[in-house]
Amino acid sequence: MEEATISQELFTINNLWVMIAAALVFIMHLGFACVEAGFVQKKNVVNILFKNTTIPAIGLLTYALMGFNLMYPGSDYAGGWFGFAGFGIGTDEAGLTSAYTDWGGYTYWTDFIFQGMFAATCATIVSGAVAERVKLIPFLIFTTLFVAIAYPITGMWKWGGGWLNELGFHDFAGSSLVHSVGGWGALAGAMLLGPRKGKYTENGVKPIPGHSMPLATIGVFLLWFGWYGFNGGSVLSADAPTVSLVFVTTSLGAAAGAITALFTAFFMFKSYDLSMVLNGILGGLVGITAGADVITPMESIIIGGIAGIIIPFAVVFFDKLKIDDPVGATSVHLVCGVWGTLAAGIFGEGKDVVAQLTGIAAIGVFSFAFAFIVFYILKLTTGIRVPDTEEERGLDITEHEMEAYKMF
Amino acid sequence: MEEATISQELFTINNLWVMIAAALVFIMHLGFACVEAGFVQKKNVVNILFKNTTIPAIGLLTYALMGFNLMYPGSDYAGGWFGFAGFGIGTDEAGLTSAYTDWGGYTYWTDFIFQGMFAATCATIVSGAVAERVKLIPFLIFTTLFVAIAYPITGMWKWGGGWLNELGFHDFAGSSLVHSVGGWGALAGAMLLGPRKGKYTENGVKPIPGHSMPLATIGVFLLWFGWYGFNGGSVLSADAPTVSLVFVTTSLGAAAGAITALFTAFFMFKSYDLSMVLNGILGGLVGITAGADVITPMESIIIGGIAGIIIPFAVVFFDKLKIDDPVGATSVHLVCGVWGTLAAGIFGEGKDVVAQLTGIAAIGVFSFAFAFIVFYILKLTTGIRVPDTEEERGLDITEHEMEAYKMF
Amino acid sequence: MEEATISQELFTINNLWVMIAAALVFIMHLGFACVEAGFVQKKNVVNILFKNTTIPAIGLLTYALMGFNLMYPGSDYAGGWFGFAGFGIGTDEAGLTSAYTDWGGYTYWTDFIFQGMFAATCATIVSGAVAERVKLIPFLIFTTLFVAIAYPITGMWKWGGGWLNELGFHDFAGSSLVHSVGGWGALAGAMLLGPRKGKYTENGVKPIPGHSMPLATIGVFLLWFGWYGFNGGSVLSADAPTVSLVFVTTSLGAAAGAITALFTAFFMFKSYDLSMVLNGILGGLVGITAGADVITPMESIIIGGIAGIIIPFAVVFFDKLKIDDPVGATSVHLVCGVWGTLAAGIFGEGKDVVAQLTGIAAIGVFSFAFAFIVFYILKLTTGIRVPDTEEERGLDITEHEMEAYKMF
Amino acid sequence: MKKIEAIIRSSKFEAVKTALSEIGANFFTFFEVKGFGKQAGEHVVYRGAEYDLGYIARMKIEVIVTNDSVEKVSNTIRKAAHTGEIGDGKIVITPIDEIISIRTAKVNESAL
Amino acid sequence: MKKIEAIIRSSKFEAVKTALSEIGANFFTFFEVKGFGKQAGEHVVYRGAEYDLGYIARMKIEVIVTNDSVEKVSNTIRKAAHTGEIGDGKIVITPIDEIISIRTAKVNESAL
Amino acid sequence: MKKIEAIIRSSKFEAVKTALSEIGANFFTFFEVKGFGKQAGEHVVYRGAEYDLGYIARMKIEVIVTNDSVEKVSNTIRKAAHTGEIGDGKIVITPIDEIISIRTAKVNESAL
Ligand SMILES: Nc1ncnc2c1ncn2[C@@H]1O[C@H](COP(=O)(O)OP(=O)(O)O)[C@@H](O)[C@H]1O
Ligand SMILES: Nc1ncnc2c1ncn2[C@@H]1O[C@H](COP(=O)(O)OP(=O)(O)O)[C@@H](O)[C@H]1O
Ligand SMILES: Nc1ncnc2c1ncn2[C@@H]1O[C@H](COP(=O)(O)OP(=O)(O)O)[C@@H](O)[C@H]1O
Repeated sequence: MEEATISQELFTINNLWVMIAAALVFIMHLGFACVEAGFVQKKNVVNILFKNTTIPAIGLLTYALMGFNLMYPGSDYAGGWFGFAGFGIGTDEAGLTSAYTDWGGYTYWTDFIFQGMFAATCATIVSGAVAERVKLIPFLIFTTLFVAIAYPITGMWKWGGGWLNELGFHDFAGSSLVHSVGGWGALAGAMLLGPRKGKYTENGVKPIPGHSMPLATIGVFLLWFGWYGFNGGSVLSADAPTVSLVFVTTSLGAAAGAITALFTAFFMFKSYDLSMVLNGILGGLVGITAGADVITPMESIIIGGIAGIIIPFAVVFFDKLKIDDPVGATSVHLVCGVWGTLAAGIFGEGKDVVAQLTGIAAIGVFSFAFAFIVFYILKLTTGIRVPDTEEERGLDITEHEMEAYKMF
Repeated sequence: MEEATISQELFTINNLWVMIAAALVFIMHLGFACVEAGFVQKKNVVNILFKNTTIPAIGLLTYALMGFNLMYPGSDYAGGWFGFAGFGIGTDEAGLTSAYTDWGGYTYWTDFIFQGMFAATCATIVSGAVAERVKLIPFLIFTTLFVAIAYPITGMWKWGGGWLNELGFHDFAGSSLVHSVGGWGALAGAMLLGPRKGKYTENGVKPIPGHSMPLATIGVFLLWFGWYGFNGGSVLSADAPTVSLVFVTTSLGAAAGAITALFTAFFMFKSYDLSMVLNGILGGLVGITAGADVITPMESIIIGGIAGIIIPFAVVFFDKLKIDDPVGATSVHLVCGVWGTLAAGIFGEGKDVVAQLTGIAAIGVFSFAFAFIVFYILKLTTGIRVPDTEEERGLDITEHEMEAYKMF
Repeated sequence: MEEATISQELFTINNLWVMIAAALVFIMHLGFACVEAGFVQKKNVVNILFKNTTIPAIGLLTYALMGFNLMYPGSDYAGGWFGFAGFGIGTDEAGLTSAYTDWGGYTYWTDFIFQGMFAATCATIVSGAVAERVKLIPFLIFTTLFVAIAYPITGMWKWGGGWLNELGFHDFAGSSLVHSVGGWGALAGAMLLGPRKGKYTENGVKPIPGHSMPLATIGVFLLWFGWYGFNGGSVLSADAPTVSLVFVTTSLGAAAGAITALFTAFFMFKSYDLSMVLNGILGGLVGITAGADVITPMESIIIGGIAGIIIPFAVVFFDKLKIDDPVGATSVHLVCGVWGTLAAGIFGEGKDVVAQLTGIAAIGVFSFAFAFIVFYILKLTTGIRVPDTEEERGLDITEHEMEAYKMF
Repeated sequence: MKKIEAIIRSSKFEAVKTALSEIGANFFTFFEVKGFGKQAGEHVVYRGAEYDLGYIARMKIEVIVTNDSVEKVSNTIRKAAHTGEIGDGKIVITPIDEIISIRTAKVNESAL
Repeated sequence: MKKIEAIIRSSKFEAVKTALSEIGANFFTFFEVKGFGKQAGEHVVYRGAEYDLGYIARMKIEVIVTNDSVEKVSNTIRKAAHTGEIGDGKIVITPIDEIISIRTAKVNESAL
Repeated sequence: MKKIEAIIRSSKFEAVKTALSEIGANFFTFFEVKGFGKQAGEHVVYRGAEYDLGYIARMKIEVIVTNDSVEKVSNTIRKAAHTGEIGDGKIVITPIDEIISIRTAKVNESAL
């Protein structure tokens, strides 16, 4: 750590913004909860809410226990691939001063809470894809391992200063490190679980519509809202030019995703499909996340717009493969996450497409393998899928003995 | 642009606050979506959510394309009535420094995003009033034109430094420039569309209750929450005395509107009418918006309180005229917007009632005429109203082939 | 008031944060509305929304009228027990400068709005416990008195610089001053009202499930979100080390409460009970609130974790006593509020358990007695409970002539 | 006494209600049902897959009437619910043994 | 065998259920209906306009019983659902030809 | 003509629908009901208190058929809805006097 180079005032401002950004990222967990609850059937709503309520709690606690020190091991690397600075969190006086980081951005505690809020999001992404059929406890075990171990390791490769960082890989706020990591976990889970009963019939795909579009819409807006903290806070300071550029690129990326998804879905399905517009917004946001700091607003419209076009194709594609993803997590987070990482290389000045591809591949292989192996072991031991009768009756009654709505 | 006169620290703080305010204004779009969805029938929920999701996207994109440069054409005026600084957005180094604006408040990007978030709100206001019967595509065409052209032009008259500004017209955060502009559009739309089938019968008004009061309540709270950014951010800096006064007047205006609407509705209808209290809060907020920076807290209670009294009368008044407005947008945004603009003249120190009346009239004539003509042309060409059978079956199935809820 | 000792920049930052914190506390009112609406039956939803919409309005207005000057009477004490600085709010130039407070934190207006947002929360807590059977108008009278008189008086004892402050009592953000005050009111109300019909039968407790778990979940997340303002803002400055520590302790306390409540409920009831996890989060947050600034993150996990364990026992305990609390307000706010206040004494460095116990007892006696007497007088005069037939048909139709949902 | 059960388009409910009240038949019970019939169900698209809801949302009305008003009531319903397009629905008349008023304990004609 | 259909106040459902179980009639089917009758519908106000919901939310209970328990069951329902005020509802008894148990394929008495 | 009413497990609805359409019985009406029966209701826990929902959510299907298809239809439903475990439900066959098509005003066989 070098001498503090900024005034106490700037330090306080930077720190304040990163804390507020952490609170905004927190509200994304409610966004995920609402989107996923809206997109599942009424009989599985308590179950998905239970997971989405438990995941941030697990995420924060495991991140305090070990995740933070796996992701930011300091100089204690194994060749930039792995490091661990010990269990628990805590700091000395220096961690609370503007000397804490090179750029004097924030305190140790702010660092932890901002990063901790990120950590749980990748597990939440998985919960959407495996919804309506996964067993609760094995899923929570998976979540714990994924958040505590897998996410911090790939996170370290880049944000912790590891080998991908050395390589010039650019992933500003986590198109890859957060979203596609979650997306790969979602893919592994959805593949090993198999589709929900009745989804793929001889006569083609039989959609299983979500139970509440208002809930899904609330969720998407809250995610967009929280994304100002997710991307804006990833500047790691309140630096006016950068943060305000990020606000603009994030907003325009989301807006472009909405509009292109609207038209693409209309041309494909001859229908003004709200669920596609909602997914288009999320796709645009995920797409813009890797390069939000290094692209122009015009480029953000292109990147978000392409993400919005990708979404309906990706949804149809996964359905073709009979990979059943009730909320579209793989299309949104995995496919658009990969696209966004690539786009940062294509559009970002001085960025390197090869480094981007290397990062995409390395992160993909590790995350998918980790998730696949964990789910596979759970499948062989505890089992990961509820019995057919429970799936039919719904997880709310069978796993939670509770109903989501009591409308009579 | 003159030399920067403030420290980098103050510049960063001011910029940060205006960005956060932009995010708060963004969440108002979710507020609108929830209020309007809550106040329509179950069979039209997907439709209203679709519009409210698409509108901010259209608003942001068209504002980037042309709206911003129509509203803030710089010195390039036609007599303070019209100006255009060209398509697209972009800036040089100066746009990112504290020299960007006279008061050194924020960067060019922050300027754009804060203003862009405002732009779409006026179209959202219209969507509530024309709900449950307007055709989707014509409405989206109207939205695009209204946001891209009409809103920036009247906006320029005052905020862009145009003729109303010269005149001494005061509209701090947009009782007129945003809310009554939207309200006039709403009025034109509702008039040209005619009422929903079955609303006005020989036996008087037959109410068509909204399908979800919880949704409407969530929406109103989110609007109130976002209003701290709408009004607080309109200070265009983090200046402690002004912003904190605005927070207080905004809060007390909303609170007073709630309470007076409660009692007025009780005396008029002998009922504790939640929908009126919710509209009273919004009326109070709209009413306070023009003068939030120049009045005392006590005056804010009076202004908000009168707005809350106005609301039930306005609702009944529009029903008398058989102008059918499912969510009360004309009462809230138009009537209370006019009231608020007037109130800023009456209570605001050194403000001029004549200038206020001039502004109200000029903005009203232009916005109403613009909206009326656009809707009228659409009516003659594409048509603006769905067929009766579609209205009966609901727009969700007929325009979107989707149901909002799947409760069985 | 002494000379300002901080720069204008720091003053502006501090003030900005406290204002933003006030807005976050505001959103807690929506959180309460959603939690309580979700936990009541469908037939009483409009009623609870009506109360939760009216309460913040009443709270803000009465706090402006007298509450603020009762709670912060300046030097005008009666022995640290009672003081009143006169009706209304208002300030001179000094109230807007960094000289306003010793620490130069914020303006007079910011002070008022942050404190005003707190005030209404304690009445909201009561509304949950008395839900589904209390008469509307008597309840609103109670609310007005409780917020305008009782809350400010005990608040002054500590935060206004009164006798508890002299004693060394520590209650950082209000485990006692806000939550247990509300909890005592809730207890008095629930006791005097008696249980809902059919809750306690010869065959034991017959649960009356809430009508919407998604609504309750949204509410809990919004409360958690707002708590960053509640606790973080209570630092009364943007001081980086303290606020960021508070963010961490608050987050970990909530997370720990969720997990321990999950397991405790599972061992007690053999069920993964979402309603208990939600209450566990709230319990953790309430528990952490008194000492959030003086404990370590590890201690916050312990305090929040114990709160999460307490919750299921407390719920069962109150049911044993046949004190019917539809949303669990007494368990969450009263019991965990007491626990949190005690915990601040146990864990907080240099804090005094005896002072904590004194504060808990004094605040408890006063608040419970005040609430009990007011409710009792209302019971004898207007009555506080709706007739059985109204309870059966639901308060929405009988008190509001309105339905919450119109799903057909 | 007979029970008349009519399965009608939801959108015709108000018309039927009004028509019934015009002939003095103010007492009936109704609820939402879903119907499969010649009329195809709603065509729906969700996240890129099209399908048929299969059913149509309908309203079922049940009226107990004395034998001599069966025809008048059923005709009234039929006319009010008629559009002429496929999907208008059916009226079913079934026998009942007895109807008892819970309030008065009177039976049959006097129970109405 | 007979089918007893009772349209009762929703608020009396629990009482009827308890009364039926006391006489050993533990098997029945129920669902929500809405009723027009002598009892006026709920009076409602919405955004300044008053109106009558028209209907009352009610519960319909259907029990299939053997001929000899018809009276006991219908009396039990009637007493449990009774308040004496307008709007108590009706009990209708209708003939059935046959009842079949899906599980056992047995018919009539032995199907219950 | 007869009315066949079947109270089945909600989870068997799709199977019954498919089976009916295979024998050409494409017209019917259905709605959600709740049932008390030998099968215990859902066991539920809410905030620390356990209880029995009592009822099971079920689906009721109503088909009007000509006399000669009664058996085929009722057998088809029975087989498709069968699991063999307690709670499979019942099929009830009741007489009808007349069925009228609202669209064509035709009655009985020709009304279908
Ligand atoms: N055989 C039947 N049994 C029960 N309900 C029927 C039968 N046939 C028709 N229905 C009901 O009547 C409705 C309308 O029938 P449909 O064949 O679509 O049109 P139409 O009545 O004009 O011939 C169906 O949706 C269904 O609810
Ligand atoms: N002729 C009828 N046919 C069908 N349902 C009826 C009939 N008359 C009454 N009902 C049902 O019974 C309910 C109660 O009837 P109502 O006339 O209000 O009171 P009461 O049963 O005390 O005379 C009505 O809401 C309706 O659901
Ligand atoms: N006597 C009855 N009258 C009306 N409905 C009945 C009767 N008996 C059973 N049912 C309905 O059939 C359903 C299944 O009955 P149940 O006794 O649980 O199993 P099973 O049909 O296998 O004997 C019940 O939930 C109820 O809806």
